[in-house]
Amino acid sequence: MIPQFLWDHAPAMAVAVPLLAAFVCPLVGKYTATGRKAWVLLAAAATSALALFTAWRVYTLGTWVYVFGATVPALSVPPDSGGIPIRIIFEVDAMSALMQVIVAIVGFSVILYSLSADGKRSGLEAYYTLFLLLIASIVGMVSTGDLFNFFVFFEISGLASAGLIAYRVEAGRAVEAGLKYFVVSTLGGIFMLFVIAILYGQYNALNIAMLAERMQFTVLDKIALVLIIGALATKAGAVPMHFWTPDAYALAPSSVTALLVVASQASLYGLFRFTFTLYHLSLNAATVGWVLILLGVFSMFVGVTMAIPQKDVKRLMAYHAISQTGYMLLGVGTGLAVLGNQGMLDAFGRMAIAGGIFHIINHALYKGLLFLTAGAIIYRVGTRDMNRMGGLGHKMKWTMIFFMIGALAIAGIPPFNGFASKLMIYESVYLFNPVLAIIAMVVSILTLASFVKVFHSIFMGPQLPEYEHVKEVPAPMLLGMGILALLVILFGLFPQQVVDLLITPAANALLDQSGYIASILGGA
Amino acid sequence: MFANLPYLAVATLTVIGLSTVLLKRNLVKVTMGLNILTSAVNLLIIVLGYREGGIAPIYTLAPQTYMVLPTPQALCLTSIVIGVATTALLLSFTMVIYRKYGTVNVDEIRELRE
Amino acid sequence: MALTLSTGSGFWNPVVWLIAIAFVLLVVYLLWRQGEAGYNRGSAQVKPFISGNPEPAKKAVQMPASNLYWGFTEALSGYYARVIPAHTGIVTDYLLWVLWVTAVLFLLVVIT
Amino acid sequence: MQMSKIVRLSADIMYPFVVIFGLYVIMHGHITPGGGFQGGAVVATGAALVIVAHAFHDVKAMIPKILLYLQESGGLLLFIGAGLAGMLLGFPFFFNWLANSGSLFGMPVPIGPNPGELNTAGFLPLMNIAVGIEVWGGLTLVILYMLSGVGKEGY
Repeated sequence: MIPQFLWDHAPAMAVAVPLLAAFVCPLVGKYTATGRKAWVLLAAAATSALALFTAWRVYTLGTWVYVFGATVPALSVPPDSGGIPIRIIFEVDAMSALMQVIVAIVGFSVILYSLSADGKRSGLEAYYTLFLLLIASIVGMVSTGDLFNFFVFFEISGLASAGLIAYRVEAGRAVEAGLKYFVVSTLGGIFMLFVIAILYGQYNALNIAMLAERMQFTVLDKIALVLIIGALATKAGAVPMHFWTPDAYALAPSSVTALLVVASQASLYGLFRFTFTLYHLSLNAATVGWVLILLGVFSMFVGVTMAIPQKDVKRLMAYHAISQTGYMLLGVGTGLAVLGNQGMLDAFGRMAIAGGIFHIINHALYKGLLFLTAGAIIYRVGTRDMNRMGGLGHKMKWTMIFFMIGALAIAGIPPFNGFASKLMIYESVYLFNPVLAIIAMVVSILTLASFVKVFHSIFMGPQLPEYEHVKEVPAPMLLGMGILALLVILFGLFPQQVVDLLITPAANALLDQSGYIASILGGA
Repeated sequence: MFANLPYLAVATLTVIGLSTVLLKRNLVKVTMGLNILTSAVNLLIIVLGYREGGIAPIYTLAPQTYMVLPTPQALCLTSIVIGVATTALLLSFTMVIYRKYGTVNVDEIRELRE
Repeated sequence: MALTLSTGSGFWNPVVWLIAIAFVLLVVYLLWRQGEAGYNRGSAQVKPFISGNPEPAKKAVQMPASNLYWGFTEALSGYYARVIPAHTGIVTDYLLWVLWVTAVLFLLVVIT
Repeated sequence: MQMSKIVRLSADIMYPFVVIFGLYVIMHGHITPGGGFQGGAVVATGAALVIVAHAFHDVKAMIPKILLYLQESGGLLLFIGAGLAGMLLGFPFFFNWLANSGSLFGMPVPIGPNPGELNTAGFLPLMNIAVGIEVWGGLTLVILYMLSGVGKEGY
């Protein structure tokens, strides 16, 4: 009975389970702290299992449509509705499935890490509620096929992230970071609502597939596109709308930061989903593609150059997160710029998109790993200031190894996973425009340089007297980092398998607008 | 002329909201500006679903079937609920910041920069 | 070959690369073994030798993070003098930037 | 500092009416304008009214915080649970499994002009009640938390 049940309802369960667990969490936590830990871990494991199951089924059997509140889950267009899809519809295609894999992996390891790292602090009832709410909203954002539903999950993720960022008040600074994040995020939400109003007013539909089929690309649609790019690129942290990123990433608890990276990438997913699926050929592909490329180049360059003079370890890493987001925008933007030109698309466009998407999953893995190692260091040392650190490699050997893996991966050093995806981006973008590829390579070198600085100032040097009694972090934290580190290495060693298994279907799903529409509306 | 009046109201509210957000230096007023912006969008959504001469979309005791669209109203309700949560969170942040920093002036809330 | 990542115009095989690295390391090890074993743990050889001067305190040897890449930031000081002050930390400036970018996109996408 | 006696007394008298009106809005959410959120907000306004009329420190002890927590979690659990129950019966998430079943809220909607039948609409009233309970607890807690840091000086 249970397998059949899962077989029918996994996409909805992947959102419902963390929601249910989140609301039970305060009740459980009121009575036993151990019970709460077990409950949260169970919920995270169940969510990850459901998301992975959904992704597996989507990769083997194709796009999965799930209709809420209908008599049959697959009934997207009821016979009495006149050919219009009604109700909230989840549409999980290969691209969404890839994002679900990311959420499943990072969410589980981050929860594992957080239970140990934050376990002894006060006020944890609402903390894990928000944590699970954030996971639920990310899963919802990546699997929904409905514009308004996307907006609702977008706002839930904003609320939950802001609450989590500000959770440790830290003399008001964390609250300041949360406030800045949330004001910007609210403006993004208002933009999204404007978009919904514009599109609903014109096409009488909220379903993405329905809108895509009816899309005319009038002036109003162009305004909607601009607002979508503005809102979602802001949430993804593209320069010059990135200012909230270093504040929020630096002041949030480290486990939260690792999840915030995934939340930003869910916004990036939304950006790609709307440009490719909602607008597709109807938009002026070259212009919008170049807009994404320019945002990407600015993000890469400003992100990495701002990272170099930073003194706060997490702020530095946050700037690198901006810089890496630039690679994804560059790769996918190149693919978008040649959309409609079949020859160029086949020559390098598909590869650029695949590289950009591959970079999303790689980035989630190694950036999550890096933020977790930074959290481990802060957990033992008690400061984020790199000027006051030094010689920690003597005592924290495992953390140092994990940090090295993450740092080499982000700098694109073989044989780690960052190299594989960056190579795909370099080679395909070089065919499009050599200057862009050269900028990308220079940024990669600067990334390596700044991580050498971090590595040297934290781990190298003589053992400092004040850190005489520093110990290695507890085992669950190491396990959480270990899962991510293992995947970083595996993805680096077997890139072609990963690309064949996960990335190419996702890139094809992104390009295949008619397939997306057909799976909702039936027929082509 | 009168048919376009609601859209003019939306535009006016948007401009008022944006200028409040950008020009006022008080955090509470910035929050209010964001609220005005949300109201502008809500009004836009409601206006889009309005049909002249239509009645409330409740079939009970309905004298006619020419009704305004119910979907925009449902969207608007959801967005109002989200707006309430947003405002509550922003105001709580403002309170904590005032307690820690002793100011609600956005120009002085800049411990985090560079 | 299954382990080769084909990137359209090139390819990349991490396993072959690792084997090559392992081979180089093996050569290095063989060369290293040719040397003389003159190192004694626990003797005065372990102590730092600074031309006979006394060893400074550990804190004095540690190079703090902000001193690294001083030359780089100094060389690009013209760039940094513009970019760093742009990160004002004022929340309305953040919103203003978002609106600026939206306005520029509006010009690019809608008008043209 | 205290409000005048008139304000305090009229707030006390108004309170039950505000609560009853809120509960009415919650209960009739599926046939009249309004619903769980609106009704819950109205009820929470009642609590705010009493707190504003009396000094916060005087009423603080009378507010059952545990109950509000339970309401907050319980309401959401009821909401999700109602959605999940449809799933256990073999339908998709949020399927309206109570509609036209003949049991609680399960009467078919009468056709033609009628004064509005309360016992209809399947699990939509359940959803409204769940949201109402949750918003009642949640918004009251929000008010309490915002006031909890208020010092004697009044800011």
